[in-house]
Amino acid sequence: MNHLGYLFAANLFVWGAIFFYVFTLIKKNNQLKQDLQLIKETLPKDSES
Amino acid sequence: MNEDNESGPPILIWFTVLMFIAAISAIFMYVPTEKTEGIIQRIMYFHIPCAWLAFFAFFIVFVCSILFLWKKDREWDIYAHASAEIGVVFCSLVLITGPLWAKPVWGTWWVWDARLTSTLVLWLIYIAYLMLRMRTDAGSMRARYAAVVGIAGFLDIPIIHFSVLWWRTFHPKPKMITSEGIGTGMANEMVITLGISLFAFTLLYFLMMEQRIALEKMKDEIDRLKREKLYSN
Amino acid sequence: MREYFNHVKAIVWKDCVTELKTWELFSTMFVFALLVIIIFIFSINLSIVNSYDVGPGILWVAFIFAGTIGLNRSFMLEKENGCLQGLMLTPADRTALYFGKMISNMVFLILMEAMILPLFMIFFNVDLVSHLGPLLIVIFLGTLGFCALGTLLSSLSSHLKTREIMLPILLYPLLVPVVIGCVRMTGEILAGKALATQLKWIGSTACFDIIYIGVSLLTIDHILEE
Amino acid sequence: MVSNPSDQETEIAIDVQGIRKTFGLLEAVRGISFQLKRGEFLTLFGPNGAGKTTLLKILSGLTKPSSGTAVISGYDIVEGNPALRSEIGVISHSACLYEDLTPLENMLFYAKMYSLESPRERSVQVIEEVGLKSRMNDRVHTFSRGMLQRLTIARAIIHNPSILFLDEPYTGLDQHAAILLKEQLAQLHTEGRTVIMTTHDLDRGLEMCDKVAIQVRGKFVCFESGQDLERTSFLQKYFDAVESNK
Repeated sequence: MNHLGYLFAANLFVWGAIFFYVFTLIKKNNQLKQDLQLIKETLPKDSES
Repeated sequence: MNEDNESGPPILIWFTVLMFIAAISAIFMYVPTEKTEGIIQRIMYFHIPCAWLAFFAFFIVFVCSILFLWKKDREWDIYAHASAEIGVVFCSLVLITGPLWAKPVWGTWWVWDARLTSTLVLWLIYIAYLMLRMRTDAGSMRARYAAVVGIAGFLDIPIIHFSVLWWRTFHPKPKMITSEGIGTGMANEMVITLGISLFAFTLLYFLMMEQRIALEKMKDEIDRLKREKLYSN
Repeated sequence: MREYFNHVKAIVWKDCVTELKTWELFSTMFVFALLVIIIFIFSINLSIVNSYDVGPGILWVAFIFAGTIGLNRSFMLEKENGCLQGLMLTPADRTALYFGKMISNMVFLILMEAMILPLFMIFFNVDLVSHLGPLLIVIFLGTLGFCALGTLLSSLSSHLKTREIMLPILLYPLLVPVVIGCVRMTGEILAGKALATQLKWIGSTACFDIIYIGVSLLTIDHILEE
Repeated sequence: MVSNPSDQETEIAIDVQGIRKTFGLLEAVRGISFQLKRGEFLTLFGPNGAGKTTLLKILSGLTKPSSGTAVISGYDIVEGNPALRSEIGVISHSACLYEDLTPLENMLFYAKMYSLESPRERSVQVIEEVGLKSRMNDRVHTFSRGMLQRLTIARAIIHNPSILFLDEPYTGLDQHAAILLKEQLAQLHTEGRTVIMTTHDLDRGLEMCDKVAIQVRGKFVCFESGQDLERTSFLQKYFDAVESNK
């Protein structure tokens, strides 16, 4: 029974997809954090001027 | 600079990691190889949890959609969106691991068997759901439309299931071991391993939900701040 | 209640008067359905394939494709000049608007189907006349399901910029049970079996019809509100 | 349905409390409160994008407000009672008419939708009122902008509403049609209807109002009586408001 290749491929896909999804989440998260920081920095300045 | 104040990953992450280590070691070291199908049968421990999660996630979409239309609270819309996205990820995994399991065992990538067909249709429904969300501008309209599709989609599942089941009965069944077949003849070790795996994947679902919801809320917060900036007079 | 029926009647009357003047919806649907059938005839070899096997499928594909065009067009008419807004301003119940649109969609679709059937009989050389009664019941059940869900989704997609694309993407996956059921029933009827042997398919299609009329009645309010 | 203004002078027709409406990033209406007595004519000025149309949509029940309440003729708009909708007539940017039908058929359809007693008589009457009797059986898509607008008025008043909302009714009309519209509006107002009209045309707006308001970026910056209005100081206010918008 040498179906190791299939088992390997299935594992690859499962973990690949999960990590890819988590990775996109992290990326989006970081981007949003940067945005948030930027806005928070500019907000007080606006109200002063 | 932001990483410091996160105070390390919370318990849920550690617990999920731990469960996955347990699940993987069980799958590759503890559980005995199935006699007729051989080593390939170990795919089952990924395949079934993914299918369970996809279905569970879509059920959550259904519940949250109803709650949204009822309460009109943005919170439920966020949950439905997050759950649909995660559901589609796992549903795709089912559709990928399925053929990879089928090829060596049945000798063909795809059979139009009831279970496969209904999973495919399910996947298409929720892809349409996500596309609808992508193509509608943010706001209450998007949430309401998505909720209607979320409800209509889930109610269709039983009818789809029965119709594809009857659809194939006139044709010879492919020579295979249905998952009921495996289920009945499963050894104790297999049941335990499947249980661990199911548990680990369910934890993963909640972990992903948590992250996805936090993400969406942060987006809302940014929108709120931007709005404040726009209307600061 | 009387008022409710009058509202539904008014919408159907309005759609029919428009249609009688322009013949736009009907002619578009009819020609499109005819083209679908002809394209299928070219893509299969009728001398090899049994037309009783492939016929029902092709017939329903033609109905559904043409029906989608009809649905898109029918809601476009309401969106033009903001007529939908005018309807929303009237005291008519939102479900009455849904029923009105659904019934008029169904009237046009059934009319188109009635015109396609004889052509189908000629092109595929199948005998429809002897099974006409059960066939009409099947077509009615399928068209009802298509219009129940289709009217809901087209009222939803009519607010989107990409309405022509989104309607089929949303509609077709949900429509799978109706397609399977109707194609199977049509096939069995053409093969000479009685409709009574197809009870489970009738049941599942009727179930679909009822569920989606119910869903539409409960949710149409949320869709039509701007 | 239109009540005699003399015996209900003090009755409040429209009572708006803290209406807000948010579309994603955009906050179109940001907390508006005002009251109008029965029979009053409010002109609502404001630059483009001030949220005037959104406010009218909320008041006419097409959109639900994100927060706040409004009571119109005793009905709460958030509840969305169908009876409220037969009290209100709306003229908006869109004609809400079916181009392939004739004016008579259009009016008949709306008369049926408003469940009027004798739809045909009322339809003919209302078409006569706006002076389109000679074109009653032509298709609407052959009509000029001015005729279309008159038919739109007919559609809006077919059910004899006590409250009228007009959203930029003068846009796109030629001089002649504008004068006709003005006469029509004056007629509707003297019959005792409560009217809210939005416009950014100062002259037209000040012609017949009882109350004026300026809406900028979703808020009222001014709400005063129209009779004792100092024209130059009001103009100053308006231009200040438009300037602050930039």
